Amino acid sequence: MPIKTYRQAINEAMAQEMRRDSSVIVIGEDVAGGAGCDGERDAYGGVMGVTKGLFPEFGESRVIDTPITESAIMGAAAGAAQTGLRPIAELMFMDFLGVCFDQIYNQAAKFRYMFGGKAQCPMVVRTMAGAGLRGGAQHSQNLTQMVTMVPGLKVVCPTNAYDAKGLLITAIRDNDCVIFVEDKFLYETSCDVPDEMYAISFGEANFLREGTDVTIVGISNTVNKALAVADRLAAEGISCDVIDPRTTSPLDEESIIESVEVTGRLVIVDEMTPRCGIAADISSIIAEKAFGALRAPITKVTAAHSPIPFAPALEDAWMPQESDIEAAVRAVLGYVR
Amino acid sequence: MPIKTYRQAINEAMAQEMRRDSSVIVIGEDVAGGAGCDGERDAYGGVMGVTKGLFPEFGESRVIDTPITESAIMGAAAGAAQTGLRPIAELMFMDFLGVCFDQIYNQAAKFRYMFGGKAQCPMVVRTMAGAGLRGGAQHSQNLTQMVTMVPGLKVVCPTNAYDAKGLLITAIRDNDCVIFVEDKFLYETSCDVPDEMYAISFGEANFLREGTDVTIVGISNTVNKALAVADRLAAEGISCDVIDPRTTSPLDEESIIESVEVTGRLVIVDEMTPRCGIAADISSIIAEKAFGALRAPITKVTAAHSPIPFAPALEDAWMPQESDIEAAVRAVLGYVR
Amino acid sequence: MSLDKKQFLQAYRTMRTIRDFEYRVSDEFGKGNIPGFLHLYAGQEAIATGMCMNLSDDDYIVSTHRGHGHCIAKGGDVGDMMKEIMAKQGGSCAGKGGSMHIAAVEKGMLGANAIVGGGPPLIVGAALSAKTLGTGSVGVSFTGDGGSNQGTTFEAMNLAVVLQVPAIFLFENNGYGEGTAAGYAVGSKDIASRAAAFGMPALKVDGADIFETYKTCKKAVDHCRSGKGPIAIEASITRFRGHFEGDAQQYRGKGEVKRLMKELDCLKIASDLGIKQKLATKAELKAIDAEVAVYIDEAATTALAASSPDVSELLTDVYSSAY
Amino acid sequence: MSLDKKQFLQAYRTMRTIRDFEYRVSDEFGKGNIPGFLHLYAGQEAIATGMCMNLSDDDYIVSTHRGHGHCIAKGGDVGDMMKEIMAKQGGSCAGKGGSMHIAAVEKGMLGANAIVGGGPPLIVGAALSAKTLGTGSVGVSFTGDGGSNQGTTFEAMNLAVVLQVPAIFLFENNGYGEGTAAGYAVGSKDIASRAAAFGMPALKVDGADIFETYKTCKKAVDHCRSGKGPIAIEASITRFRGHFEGDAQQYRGKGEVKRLMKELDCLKIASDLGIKQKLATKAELKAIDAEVAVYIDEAATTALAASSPDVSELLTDVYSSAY
Ligand SMILES: Cc1ncc(C[n+]2csc(CCOP(=O)(O)OP(=O)(O)O)c2C)c(N)n1
Ligand SMILES: Cc1ncc(C[n+]2csc(CCOP(=O)(O)OP(=O)(O)O)c2C)c(N)n1
Ligand SMILES: [Mg+2]
Ligand SMILES: [Mg+2]
Repeated sequence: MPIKTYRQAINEAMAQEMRRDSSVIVIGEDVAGGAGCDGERDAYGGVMGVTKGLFPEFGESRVIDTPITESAIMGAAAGAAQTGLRPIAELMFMDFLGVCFDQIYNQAAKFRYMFGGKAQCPMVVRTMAGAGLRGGAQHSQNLTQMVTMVPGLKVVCPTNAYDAKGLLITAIRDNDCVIFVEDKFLYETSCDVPDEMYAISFGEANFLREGTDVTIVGISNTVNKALAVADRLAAEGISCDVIDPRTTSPLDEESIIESVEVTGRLVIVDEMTPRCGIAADISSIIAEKAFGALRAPITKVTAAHSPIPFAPALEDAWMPQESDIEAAVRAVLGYVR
Repeated sequence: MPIKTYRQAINEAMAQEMRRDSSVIVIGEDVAGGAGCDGERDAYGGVMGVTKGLFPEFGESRVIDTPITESAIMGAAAGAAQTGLRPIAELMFMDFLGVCFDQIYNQAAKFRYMFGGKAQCPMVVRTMAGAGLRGGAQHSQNLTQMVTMVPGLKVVCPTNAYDAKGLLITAIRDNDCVIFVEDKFLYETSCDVPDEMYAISFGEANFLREGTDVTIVGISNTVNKALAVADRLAAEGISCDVIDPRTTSPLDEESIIESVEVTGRLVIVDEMTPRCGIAADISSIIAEKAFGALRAPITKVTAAHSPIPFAPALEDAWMPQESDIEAAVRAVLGYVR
Repeated sequence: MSLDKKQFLQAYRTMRTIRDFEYRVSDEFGKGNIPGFLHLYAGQEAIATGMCMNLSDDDYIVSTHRGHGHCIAKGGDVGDMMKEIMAKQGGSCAGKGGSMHIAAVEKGMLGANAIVGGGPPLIVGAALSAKTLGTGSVGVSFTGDGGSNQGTTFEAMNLAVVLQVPAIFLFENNGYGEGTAAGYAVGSKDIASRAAAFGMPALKVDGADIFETYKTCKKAVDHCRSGKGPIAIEASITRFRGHFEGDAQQYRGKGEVKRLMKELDCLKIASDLGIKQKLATKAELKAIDAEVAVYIDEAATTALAASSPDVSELLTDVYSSAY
Repeated sequence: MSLDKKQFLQAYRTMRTIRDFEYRVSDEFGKGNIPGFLHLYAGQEAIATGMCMNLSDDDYIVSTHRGHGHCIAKGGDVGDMMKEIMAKQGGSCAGKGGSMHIAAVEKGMLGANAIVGGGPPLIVGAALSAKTLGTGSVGVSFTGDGGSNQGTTFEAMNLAVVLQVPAIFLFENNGYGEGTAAGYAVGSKDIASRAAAFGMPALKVDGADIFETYKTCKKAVDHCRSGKGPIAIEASITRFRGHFEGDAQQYRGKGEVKRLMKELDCLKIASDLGIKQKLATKAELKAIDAEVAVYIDEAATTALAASSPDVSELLTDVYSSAY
């Protein structure tokens, strides 16, 4: 099978869906680049190059460069989705939710319900999240919790190239507003990705590693860190179940519960600030629905309760690291009531 | 002691602080009302009359009516707070966070940290939340979780007139950005409220009722419902500890832990959608820090995962009701592993 | 005149329907039959009517918190609307929306919007669909003078110009956003010229005159349909009622409402002009009035008798597929 | 000329400092000594300089992602800035901000802002403080052509007009927002006249000419200080570097950068005009160049040698008091 990067997989999913369905469009800032300029068009293909090549193939009526105007981008996508198009709207950095969130949580997410099932809003918001690139407080946030909490939205956070392609295809075909959160740390990572189109269902967790001692759930890139830790601990005879929910909304509660019923111990890792995050959310579900199986405190490994600092040493301390995950696993294993 | 409504208590806190400190200003839409009109000024005093009377006393330089422009209101407040004023900015309905959230979570909340401690942003965002008034999907939301998750913000949710006054005074004197969430269901409720100024510290929960069987934590008006349930259950010999955290950020974890260490059972009630809410957050803290004390699943009583429906029957079903709280309490009491 | 006899009678009927609908709804609200908040369109009827007469079901509109009139003018079912506002089964939005979210999606009325400034970005999208799919449709956003100051509205105008989509930004300047005068809140004191500075034509019209509003709206719709990009209209008008039902309107000048209700009554103006121009007789108009009265009464009576939505519907239609 | 000898030399020194700072920072970035993203102000020096020479420490500015120049012109400590950008102890923001959040709060530089359009609402607040407290200060927001299309910017302009606060909206039109031309993204093709339509005067200036920018900025500052409310300026200019360091700029025309770097080099223009007007000799300017070179080199060398912030600082200054 051909090896592709996360970036390529996402690009391919869009290109293939755009070929299949002429109502799919891409809209955002510099999704092509060069609009109105004397030089080349498609000069960016998205600030990270993820939409590169779509403009030459699909032209300016389907790959639409906009001004810097996130509310209008999201609103235009939502309005277009109500009226026959299937827009993929790019929110360059997830940090920018604050300048357009109304159009997402009060508009796109609510149309169907507010209008009694008579409207639908088949749009995808592709956005980029995650720390570690020294982007500072306003270019590094993962705000997956902020969209997961919104009824009406679906939220996808692919952790490898294979999933990215299959989940994005599902997202584009879905008739609801889907927030597709790309972890910017993963663009260069690669794995086997089929050339054909394939769809991965929402709400189905991926069991990355089977184990019996501790369940580790990771979100976005943290699941890869969790996997590395589990691999290392395996050498010591510690057996971890590593679960990637792949979508936080819908969330595959059952798979996590099933696992915890075996292991009795749960560590949840995300790269968000700790209050009201995904780790907290999953913890509360398990504390309610699988309490009887628990043999140790549910332990969250999250980022710190602070804005994201610029200095590498501080940012590294802010982010959950493999050593933090390892410590949490050892702690729950060592727990005695 | 004089009896005052929640509305009066909030109004009094503002008036007294404005008298004490001339740098305190109020800014928002129709906080006076009548700007540019031929009729009366102070015609509204806020859409719910909460700021009524401030304009006649303090004048237009300190009680500032604005256009409908929430981003500019929050930004202006944040900029003013950085430069010598102490603004109280009104966000009429909490639902409107989406049109101004950037100025709150990326700006006001982050200044101090991003600028290495050299800036401060002493502002209060007064806003109104809560369902039950048949306001529909865009005028009924309680989004306390959305601000609680943001490092740099403090979040206050007073549940009675006495607390409202004392907490607002603290908020106005605080040097950080404080989100003050008024529950619109409570404006007409009243209790004893001293005429003097008094400050209630943030991060100190209120023990509304002491009990030994179950701990109930409620946020905003749900704590009043919890209290009613606890009163009723007391007649049956069921003894509930009812805790009002009063501020969700900072959160008085210790008090909740202390209580759970006695009761071994926890029910958390909020009026938010269930995913990543305050109930989930508190549950996860207890599941991590007081696991050993738990004798039953931590049970959340929240609103449903849907936009807020308009029809009263549906909205009532959407909201957490006393009967839901009661059922949860009975369930945790009846739990056997 | 800009309207022929048939058109005039249709316009008159629509305006009368809106007016009667609003007053009935006001009554029912007073009797406690309507939950929640209520913002009435009474007085502004000629604007929605004048615009929507130029539109077909394939054209799109987005509306505001004050959306009943837009919905009726766009062909929304009055009976379903009445049910919706009374939170009943069979309501336009199955009882889940209410007054502030009234909609007739099947008629291209994409919804009232309780977020001021929520609509304009959406209409850019509807107009983008029209342009991309080549349907020849246009999109109209109704926005208030208050909403004209919201950042989302400005962004939408700029994006519409950049993308050259067939979008009409129709500003209904009724002088007030809640209790704040447009003359205060619109810094430029001129909504149309501010819109024009975004790079599109902007027209002004007396919103009380159905002949003028029809003509101006026609100009705008023709402009869009011929592929010339977006356009703006500022229609001046007054509110007959408070911002919401229950508003004491102390911010308005002494006698102002009474005076303006006389001077700017679009129904009165229409019937005077229509009769004078021999587009209708007094009797014909009276007959319409009578028919509309019955129609509205039936809608209200039926709605009052309808039952509330079943609680089992709480979690339906959050998503379009199993979740 | 608008500048006397002393002022001219000061302006030249500031511009040269910014230019050298930016190029040094670019070098250090290339060597891997600077983490994160870097947007350089090279080429635009006359604008920040021309404006800030009209301001005192009691006046306020807010900036963009491209903020080094504004910070230097407003008096920010160059050594501390270098440390900040290199993420070192003693940096202007204690290493917590970085290039995109460079600030000199004590000098009235309230911070760079990595959210496009983040600054304009803030400056309305700073200007409101000035007005309310009667300090006589003014507030200036530096915004790009790209940022001129953001809803927050429009809202800020309207609110400033409504409240009549001493705010200056200075738009630096360098022709691009990332890889999109201003001529495409600004629907009206004219930032100044669009700002004027919000109800304030708007001036245009050649941003490569320090004499002109100084004069125009002076006019704007005088306008504000005399209590006449807000005002806008559009200064046209070019970017010498890519949007960020590492940008290949394929969207720019062939030879465009080279040509514009020649035509619009504010330092070249300043030295030519200054010498011609006898405000300085070649030797004087060379001496400044030499001094600045040493100054920047010292700043960089010191910063390179400084240590990283201690991990114990991770949770300090999230709040102003115990949390
Ligand atoms: C974002 C937002 N801000 C504030 C409000 C509260 N609000 C509802 S209607 C209204 C006034 C709107 O004025 P205008 O746009 O002129 O419309 P009109 O009521 O006159 O029809 C306000 C402030 C809101 N619904 N949404
Ligand atoms: C809200 C927001 N949207 C998009 C971006 C990404 N971005 C950063 S700078 C920039 C271009 C800004 O252009 P302009 O305002 O002209 O400033 P210039 O870079 O030319 O100085 C963009 C799109 C951002 N930082 N914030
Ligand atoms: Mg109005
Ligand atoms: Mg630019």
